[in-house]
Amino acid sequence: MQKICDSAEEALAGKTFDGMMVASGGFGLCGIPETLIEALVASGTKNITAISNNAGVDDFGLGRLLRTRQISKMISSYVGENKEFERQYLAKELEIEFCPQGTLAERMRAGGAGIPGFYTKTGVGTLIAEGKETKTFNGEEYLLETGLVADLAIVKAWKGDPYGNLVYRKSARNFNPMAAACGKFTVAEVEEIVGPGELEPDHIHTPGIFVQRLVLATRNEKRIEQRTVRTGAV
Amino acid sequence: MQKICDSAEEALAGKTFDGMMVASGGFGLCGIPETLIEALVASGTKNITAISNNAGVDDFGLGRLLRTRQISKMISSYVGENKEFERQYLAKELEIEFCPQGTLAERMRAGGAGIPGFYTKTGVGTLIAEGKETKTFNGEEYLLETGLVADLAIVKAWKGDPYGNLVYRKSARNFNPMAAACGKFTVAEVEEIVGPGELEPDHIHTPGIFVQRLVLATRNEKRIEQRTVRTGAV
Amino acid sequence: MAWTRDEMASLAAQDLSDGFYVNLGIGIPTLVANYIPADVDVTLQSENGILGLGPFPLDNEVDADLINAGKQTITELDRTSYTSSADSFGMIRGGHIDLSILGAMEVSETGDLANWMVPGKMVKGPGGAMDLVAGVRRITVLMDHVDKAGVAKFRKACTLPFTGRNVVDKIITNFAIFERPDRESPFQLKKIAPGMDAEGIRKMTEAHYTE
Amino acid sequence: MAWTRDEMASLAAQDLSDGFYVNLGIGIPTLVANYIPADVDVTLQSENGILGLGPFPLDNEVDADLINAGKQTITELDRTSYTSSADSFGMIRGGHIDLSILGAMEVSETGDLANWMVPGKMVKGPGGAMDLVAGVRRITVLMDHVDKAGVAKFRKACTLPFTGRNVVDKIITNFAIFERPDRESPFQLKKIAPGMDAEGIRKMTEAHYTE
Repeated sequence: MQKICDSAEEALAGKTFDGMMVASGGFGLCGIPETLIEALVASGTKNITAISNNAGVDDFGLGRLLRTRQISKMISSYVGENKEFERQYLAKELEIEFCPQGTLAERMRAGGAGIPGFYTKTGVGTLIAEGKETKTFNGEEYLLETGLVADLAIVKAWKGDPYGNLVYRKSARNFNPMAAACGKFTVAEVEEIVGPGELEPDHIHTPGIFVQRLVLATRNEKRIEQRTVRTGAV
Repeated sequence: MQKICDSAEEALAGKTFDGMMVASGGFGLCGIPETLIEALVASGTKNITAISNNAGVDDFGLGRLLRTRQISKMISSYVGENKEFERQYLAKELEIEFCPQGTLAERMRAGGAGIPGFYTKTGVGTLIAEGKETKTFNGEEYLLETGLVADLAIVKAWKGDPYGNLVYRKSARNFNPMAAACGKFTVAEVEEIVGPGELEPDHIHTPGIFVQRLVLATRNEKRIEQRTVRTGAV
Repeated sequence: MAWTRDEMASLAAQDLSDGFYVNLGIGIPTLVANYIPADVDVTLQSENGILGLGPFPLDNEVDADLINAGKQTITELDRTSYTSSADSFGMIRGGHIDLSILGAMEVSETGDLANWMVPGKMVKGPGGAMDLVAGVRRITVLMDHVDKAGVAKFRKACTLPFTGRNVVDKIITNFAIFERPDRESPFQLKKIAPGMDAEGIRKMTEAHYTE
Repeated sequence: MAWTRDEMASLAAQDLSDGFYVNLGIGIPTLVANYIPADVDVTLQSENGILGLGPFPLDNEVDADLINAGKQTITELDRTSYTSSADSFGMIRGGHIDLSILGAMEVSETGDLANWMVPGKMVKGPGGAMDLVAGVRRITVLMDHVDKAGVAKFRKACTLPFTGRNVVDKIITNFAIFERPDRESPFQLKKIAPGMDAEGIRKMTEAHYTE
């Protein structure tokens, strides 16, 4: 069992195909698998359905794959920061399935946990409910939402060990644990590879069973969308 | 906001009533809220429906509440280690709702996460499916299981801080995070109370929002059911 | 004289009780954090997985791994914990958050909220707003009383697609405050901005409410 | 001569592939851990929240906070991680575990499994068995070929309440091994214990199988 790969290209080798569904971790540009996105660009894989909370910006994050027209559909909660996305969407070159953020997180978790459907109050009586089954529990109406399983999941973690155990840092955790779990095949890029036993077993966020391949991240730009500071006087 | 109580009695004060539903963390006798169970015995609360994976043993764990006949119904996956349980059950003094272990864990998680129902393959075609709705996803049949919300949850953690943030230790985690989340009111007993900021934010298992009161555990017997050792020669 | 954005935020902050867990939406609601009374302990949640939001960082504290749901850099506190997005929305959907304060395009007299899309314009998506209004125990809306064309935003019915139905408990506009005791009751006019009067408010409001 | 419990465990261990994640049931299946080939890296899971089970502890290593699903004290390894029970069963239900090896009271010729209750006797509950058979990719059963009364346990149909329907892929008894390539196919007799023959196996087996 050897999970660590020498490069992102090697980590994706044999695991990409046209028309595939790819789940990606990250919220905005925080905790996104920058290195693996670039490798996916290089792979030339086409017609991707991407499950990701956001769509990156024009030249960064999933925006990189939109620019190359490798994505044909997004399942996302919010895509506001990307002009190229807007252009393709308005030109009907790109399909979008909007999903409320909590519903998206839960659909990914459900897919990873073998739950094909669950009920939620989120979106009842809105456009999101169109075409979806509803059911009443205790006099209240709920929507049926389905679990999501991706052909490939790409995630970014802070530290990883040779068994694929992952630890995330602060709010860069976000969608990464669910992405890792909902992939039929999951590749993680990490800022640091540590030795066996170096991660405290009680602190591991994603157990190695969810990670098939691991690679040291070579891109850790971590671009900030809204740099907001206070003055020292406070 | 003051969550830390001086005693387990104080921690449960005003939060118990006859006929209530109580969720308890623990697997077997591991990670059970020993101190709070004793306080619940002392409270004299009757007709409790207890959500707990197991029923303790005759003189320990939830067995203490069975002995005093304070529990009228259990929702559990396995109750094999308790003779008094067996006697009451065969005499029809006690009701039991058997729930597969993974379904029980998920029902508690769902209750805590506002999900009133979810589908699972577990139990399809068995006695567990009796009276439950089924639904087909991708040609396979699944059972509808419901979320569980308890009036009170009692949990055991290793460390807790004044904000109610909890950290569990090794396999004593088990059902405790879900119990904490599924309680309308949750009381945690901890082996150690630490100061604000002493728990690393990335390591907290149960965020303080799920814990309304916290007490230093005075009972940490941690009885072992199957002490199994190997010889040093290995 | 209409209330300023800061005054609206300050008015919203008066509803914060000790021990509350609160989610503040993007925009004016973010300002509420500046007006939390000193004697009230409030924990702010951000749906991207942070319980216990700290203030914006000093210039040398900026950390790209630490942003709020508005993608702004923030800091942590001694109470902070991080979770996955699934667990974060578990808090929201499960009714563990006491109050959310959100912006709105329109609110109907029955508490319907519209704040996520305008037909014909580029749709950016609901983000976490639908989850918040469906799950959080109490919803306060902060919005201008009328839009740029002078049209009332507190209406008989929403003209824009819903974020949620019958989910709003309190509305604070730059002109007035409306509130209702429960979701079966009509809204009541509770407070009027200085220099405005009840009659003026009524003229600028399409919704039915009590006084 | 029938296989011993250890020989059955050893035979089951031959199916372990490098990199497998495996859940071992209580009883004979636990013995499989002793026969994992040295060149095969296997990670054992215990459904109470442990991925990466270590051996039983030395006397001075016993830790009450560290038990397996059989409530036995165990140890951790350099790969170990702990999770909640919900996340642990997420691994199981989600199909992330490659193989589970379980005991059984009865198996039917269509792969139905009964191993959790006997009507009229005190019912202890299904524990995690129903979750395991529903979620794990491949299920191997270890059981005696006949019960104490000499009645075949590999049967046309189960007489006891099901743990799962059409869930068993391989059966290792003390007399023989049966296996099927997929869950639409019948079981095939693959191996016979030394000193037994195919005719003898057929006489002691109620189930239909191919040879």
